[in-house]
Amino acid sequence: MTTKSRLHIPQPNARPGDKPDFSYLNLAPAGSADKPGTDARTRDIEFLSSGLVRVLDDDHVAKGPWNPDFDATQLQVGLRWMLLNRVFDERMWQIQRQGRISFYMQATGEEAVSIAQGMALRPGDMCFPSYRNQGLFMYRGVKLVDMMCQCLSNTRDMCQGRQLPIMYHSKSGNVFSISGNLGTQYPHAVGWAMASAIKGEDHIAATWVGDGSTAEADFHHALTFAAVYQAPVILNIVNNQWAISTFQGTAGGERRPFAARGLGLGIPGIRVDGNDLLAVYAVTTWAAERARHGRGPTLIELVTYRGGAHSTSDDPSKYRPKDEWAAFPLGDPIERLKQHMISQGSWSEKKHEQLTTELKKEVKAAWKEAQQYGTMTEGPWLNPATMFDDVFANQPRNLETQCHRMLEIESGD
Amino acid sequence: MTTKSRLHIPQPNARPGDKPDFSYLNLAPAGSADKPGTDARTRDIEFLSSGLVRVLDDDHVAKGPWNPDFDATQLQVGLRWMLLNRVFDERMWQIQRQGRISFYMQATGEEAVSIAQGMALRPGDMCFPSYRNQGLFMYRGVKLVDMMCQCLSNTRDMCQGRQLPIMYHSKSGNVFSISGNLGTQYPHAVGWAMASAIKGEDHIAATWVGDGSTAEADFHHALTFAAVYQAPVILNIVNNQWAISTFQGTAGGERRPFAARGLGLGIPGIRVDGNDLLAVYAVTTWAAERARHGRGPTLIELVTYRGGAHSTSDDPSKYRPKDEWAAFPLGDPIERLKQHMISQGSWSEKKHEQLTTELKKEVKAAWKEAQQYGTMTEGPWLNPATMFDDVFANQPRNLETQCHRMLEIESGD
Amino acid sequence: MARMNMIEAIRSAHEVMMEKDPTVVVLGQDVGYFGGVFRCTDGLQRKFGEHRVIDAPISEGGIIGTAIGMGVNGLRPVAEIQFADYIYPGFDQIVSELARLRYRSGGDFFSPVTIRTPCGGGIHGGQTHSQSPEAIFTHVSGIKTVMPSNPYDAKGLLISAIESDDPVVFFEPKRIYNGPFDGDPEKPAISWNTHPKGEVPEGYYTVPLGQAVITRPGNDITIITYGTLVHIAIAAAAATGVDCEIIDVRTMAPLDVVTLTDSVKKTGRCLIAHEATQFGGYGAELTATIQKECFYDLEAPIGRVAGWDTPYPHAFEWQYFPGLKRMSAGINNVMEQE
Amino acid sequence: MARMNMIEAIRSAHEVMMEKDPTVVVLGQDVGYFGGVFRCTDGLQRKFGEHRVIDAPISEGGIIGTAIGMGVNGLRPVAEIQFADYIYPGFDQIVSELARLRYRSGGDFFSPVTIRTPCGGGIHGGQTHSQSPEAIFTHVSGIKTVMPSNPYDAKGLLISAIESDDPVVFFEPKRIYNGPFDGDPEKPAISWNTHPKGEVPEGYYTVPLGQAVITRPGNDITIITYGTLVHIAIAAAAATGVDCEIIDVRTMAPLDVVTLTDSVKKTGRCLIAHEATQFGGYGAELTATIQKECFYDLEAPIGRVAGWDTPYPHAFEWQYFPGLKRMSAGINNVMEQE
Ligand SMILES: Cc1ncc(C[n+]2csc(CCOP(=O)(O)OP(=O)(O)O)c2C)c(N)n1
Ligand SMILES: Cc1ncc(C[n+]2csc(CCOP(=O)(O)OP(=O)(O)O)c2C)c(N)n1
Ligand SMILES: [Mg+2]
Ligand SMILES: [Mg+2]
Repeated sequence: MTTKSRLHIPQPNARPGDKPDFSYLNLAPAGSADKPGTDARTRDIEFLSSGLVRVLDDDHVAKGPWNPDFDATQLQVGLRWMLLNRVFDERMWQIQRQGRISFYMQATGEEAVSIAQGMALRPGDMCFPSYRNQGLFMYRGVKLVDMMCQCLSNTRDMCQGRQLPIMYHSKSGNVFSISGNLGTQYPHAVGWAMASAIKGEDHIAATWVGDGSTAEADFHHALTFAAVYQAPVILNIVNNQWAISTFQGTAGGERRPFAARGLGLGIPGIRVDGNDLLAVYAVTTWAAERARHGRGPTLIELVTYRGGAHSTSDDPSKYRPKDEWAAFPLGDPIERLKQHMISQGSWSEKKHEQLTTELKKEVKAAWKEAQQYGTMTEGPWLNPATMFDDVFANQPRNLETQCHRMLEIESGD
Repeated sequence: MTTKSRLHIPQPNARPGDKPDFSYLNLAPAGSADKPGTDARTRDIEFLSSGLVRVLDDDHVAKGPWNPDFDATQLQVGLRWMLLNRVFDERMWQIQRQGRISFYMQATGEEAVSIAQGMALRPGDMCFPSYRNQGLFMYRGVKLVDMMCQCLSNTRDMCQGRQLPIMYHSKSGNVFSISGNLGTQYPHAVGWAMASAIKGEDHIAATWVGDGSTAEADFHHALTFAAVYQAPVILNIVNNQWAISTFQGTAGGERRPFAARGLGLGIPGIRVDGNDLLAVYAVTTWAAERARHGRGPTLIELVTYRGGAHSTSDDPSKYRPKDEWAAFPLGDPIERLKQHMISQGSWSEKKHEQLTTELKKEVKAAWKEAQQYGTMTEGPWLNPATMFDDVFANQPRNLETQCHRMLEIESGD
Repeated sequence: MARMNMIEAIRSAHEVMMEKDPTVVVLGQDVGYFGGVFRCTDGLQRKFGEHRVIDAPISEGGIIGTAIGMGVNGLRPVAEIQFADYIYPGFDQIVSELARLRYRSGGDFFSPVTIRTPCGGGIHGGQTHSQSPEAIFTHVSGIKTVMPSNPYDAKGLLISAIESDDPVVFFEPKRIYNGPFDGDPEKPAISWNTHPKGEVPEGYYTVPLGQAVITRPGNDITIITYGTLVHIAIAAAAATGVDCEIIDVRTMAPLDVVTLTDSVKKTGRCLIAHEATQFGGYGAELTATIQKECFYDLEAPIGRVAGWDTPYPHAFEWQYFPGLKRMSAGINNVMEQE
Repeated sequence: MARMNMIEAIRSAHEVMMEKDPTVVVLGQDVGYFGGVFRCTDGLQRKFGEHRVIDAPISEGGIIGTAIGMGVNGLRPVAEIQFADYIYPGFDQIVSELARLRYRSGGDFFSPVTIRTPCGGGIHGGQTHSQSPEAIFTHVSGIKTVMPSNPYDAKGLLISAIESDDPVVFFEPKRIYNGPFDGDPEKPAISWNTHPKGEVPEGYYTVPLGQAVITRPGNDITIITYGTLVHIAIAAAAATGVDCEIIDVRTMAPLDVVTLTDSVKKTGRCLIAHEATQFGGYGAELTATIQKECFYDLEAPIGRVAGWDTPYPHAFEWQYFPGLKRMSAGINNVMEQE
């Protein structure tokens, strides 16, 4: 092998030490994207996949046809939950750093995704989340203490100690169980939506996957089935620019936006400013209406940035510039909404501070409560015998026997 | 479940008893498609995925910028191999019907695919075929007798009796081993092409898959890797309208042509009249040039029709109109090329008949020869001990032991 | 009572369940209009409509993945994988999702998917139409694994599988779809017509999951097997003249250990047989369990008769397939020792 | 000689082979610029360039599928699957293609892919970062399955795997990447620094595939195990005071039967241990083989110590993991009988 390789190797614009460079992002001014009717033909809405739907402009003014015209209450709801998500993540991160939970993942910088989409969907709609959708669980009524108990694998853990922290689910909140295997939830959402259609119900499904995970088979399976049966589903790609250490080009984002991935199957795509709560809300409402009226699936690419490390096991300074987030042209979703509200007159720095303090208290109180149900070092403890439950609906003989054996050994043979 | 289902169920235009209806095919007049340079930007050649490249028109005249201007010899080469493919298939089908081989699959009506693309590629290019590419093996120098011996699993079988009939391969002809598992060859081709690029060589890879098989995961994996690394590969989708009993809509072909499947990843697609040897040759040469010049993958959709049953195990009268092939607007590739040559003056009905007779003789002689290496009922036989070879490069102990045991039992314990 | 072959019995199980329970839906390649390449779903779409009997794209992963989602939304999907050899593209969804959902969600979510798939050899299908991959599913906690050996059991077990709230992988030994098979491919095909297990009630009944059955009582040796090989074992008992007790496992996981060990304790000898490759096959688990439970009763090592440790070869089908000769040799081998 | 932990030994194996053979290429998620989430490929891209150490999309099926194609075109790909729990999306390409290519093409084509993947528990990883799926690979004819238990073997076996013209699935027990582990998570971590097998040559050497090794000679009972549990077995031998002969299988398939059976014939007792779920696990095959070969030498039934037949639970890691207590109980159990 003396000749020069002709293989194309995707290259991020900036690595540690380089100046952040987001020139590859194809941005568009706020308010510039047309808003077609939800009954428009697929062909006529293809343009949405290459543009960028933005409502909040750089001066924090809401603009254009996609502006959902939120009233002050709606704005405050959005802000509150995003902030709660942020505050919760910060606290849990700390807690992991103190060795009091084994693992954690933040949604820092991506809070608008879960909150805006949570607001846009109806309670009867079913969500199939990825591991950065904790905001969705909160918004859909899962108590902070329950999320913390999951992370503690304690006696109140909804997963009964069976899963790594952050692998939440909520039956009553209609949020599916998070899987450690990337992308597997995508076809589940499509199947759920197909079932809804088969039953003649008007509930829809929504699901989320990262930019990197679009390379998995399940992404393709989900798009294919969604297109073939025109399933009432919203397929979200959260393009936060990174997949652990690889940038979005490694997942095939160099040539066309992820929003275009379904076009070849006739699935319309919308590219949206993922850090703009109003824009995300608007496109999601639009996609939901399409789905609910039997017009089939919509693919939404949410352009955002993974503000923090991939997880508590990761050190991003090894592979990307330290200050990259600060240079991200779509900013921070919380800061942007806050400034919008301030400029509108319905909010102030002081109110914001108060709210932050309040939420921190709430989180702190929840943590205190959660610990009463057990920590990693102190009881109460889950009964290890429960390890043998729920493998099947009813415990078969071999598990019963093994359970006895385990208890015997644990009690010293 | 009292309410009405809202699930969309794709429906073929015609089922048994109905009049064939190909109105869904978006045809274009021959010669009407522009031919961009192979250095055109991906964006500027997207139009090729929704049009239809045709050279031979309904009056058998070759037209337009894609016309490869074949001389009489090239035309005769094309015709000869397509006809050989047809004659071979007919004979082997018969042979299976007589119970002399266990299984067979024809390429009837799709011969232009293998032959035109075989002609367009260089011998050093590597082919990763599907089970309807027997023409490719013939064109690349695999002897008929060797193909027959494979179907007989006899002592001359290239697969040493290990595979179902038609699962050919050719190391020296650079045609990869056919797999019974649909679509698996697609990422192999991409990996092979990546290796070629890594080594700085200018060989390219080409691979084929059916319309139905595009729903498999490997299709997605192959497209993703091909796009990310700009692999020098031609990705062919042979859209013969059917996948056993399901029509191409069940694979997601209702809304956009299969040629558009790669657009979302930035892979240009071309839709071509798959029954027009000249058009197929032209687009393949074009795609090969793109690949060879480092411009990455091209997806080609070959619009054709599965003229026969899916395989010898299938009865298509159960699920599609009997006369559907006759109504297919793109006709029969052999008949069309023949008429073109006749109208050009380089061919005649008589010559055609002579050639047919000649090829039939050739096939007959090959069959006679093949049988000498063993048939299903008569020897010579492969040594069953060879069943234990090639599991690994060297036979491990357990296989040696099992081989002895097998021989012991076969010889009566 | 009607006479049914295995295909008809399986079709009947679908029909009975689809009539009884409107949430039962069927999906798979060619299962709808055409009725399945083996005809196991023939007529169902005409009867229950295209919204309950769904022709799916060629994507095993997609079929299983979407079936899981349907199950979560209250349907009871029966998914056909056209050949067991093609189940692997859906393997991740089975192992990482279907099998784990109830457990990982603390019992809050589950998806009652039944996956049906024809398996096994003896049909000149070559390596991609002949595999018996049951062992790898039995190793996955949270999945039930089933293989019937006759029409009566096929229908009863399939109804149990569809009704079960647990995921079931249901293997159908395609060699005996149309009739039992004694291992001699030269003999004319026999049909289920005169076989006692070809008598199948038209309506609803179940054969419980998790119960093995003694197909032939005997005293000298216990043969533990399932699927097609049950019939080869019967033929081998006759051929060898050994008084074999033949046990049809029926449900590979969870396993009915007691029926097996009771028999081996009685006979003192044991032969285990399956079509799949021997190394790491399901026979290994059976052997390990029995040697543990019956150690002091065993008069000879437990024997295994299985596919050789090679891929399934087309030309050497009858040297590969554990037919009458191999089964008989296996019996004699276990009988001769000590 | 240098001191290396398992991660460094694995990295060194890559480096040695990439220097020696220009056709060796590495691909996987995060393996390039970043050097792998476990650092096993750290520095390789800087040294050998981005065209030989390739960051791949998150697609295990695509990684294995394209690696096969590269192998067919004369490269020798080493593919990393980030966790063994994520190997299933690539399972079809491994079983149906990689394992079968040489066989089905009559020896004309092959692809010498090595698939490396960290496996096993004991790291608080929960069910999707702790699995030990080796058994299902050992059942697939045409694949070699390997798991080292220390840095010396890791490097030597990995070099053999890369050089092998056969496909190899190479499992790396991540719990012992940084040091041996005696099963007690409360004790401070030990490093490979003082362990004899932490001494590793800098350059090229091989440990042959297909050979088990006696890690601790003994007379009373044979413990057959591999990976992390080798170290638990050593601790349990000390804890119980039983004179255990401990065998590290190292290559699960093809299996070195003779080393195992020679030992059991000597000791007359046998315990088999692995982390994976017991039912249908690799221990079943070991048990089946040994009871057959050593039937008349066995003084007690062969015991198995393994993961319970449940998914890997996060909170009950130390009740699930076959640690010192379970191993010791297993030894005592086998010793007590008869
Ligand atoms: C099937 C599978 N393969 C690999 C992994 C390991 N892994 C966990 S997260 C991750 C990166 C995912 O990136 P992306 O999809 O962009 O999501 P993000 O983390 O950016 O939200 C990887 C490779 C996994 N969990 N599952
Ligand atoms: C993985 C896999 N799933 C299913 C099958 C069974 N099968 C064989 S051919 C076929 C139809 C393929 O249709 P298409 O891809 O359109 O190719 P065509 O036969 O039309 O050339 C099916 C479902 C298979 N061989 N492999
Ligand atoms: Mg990402
Ligand atoms: Mg087709």
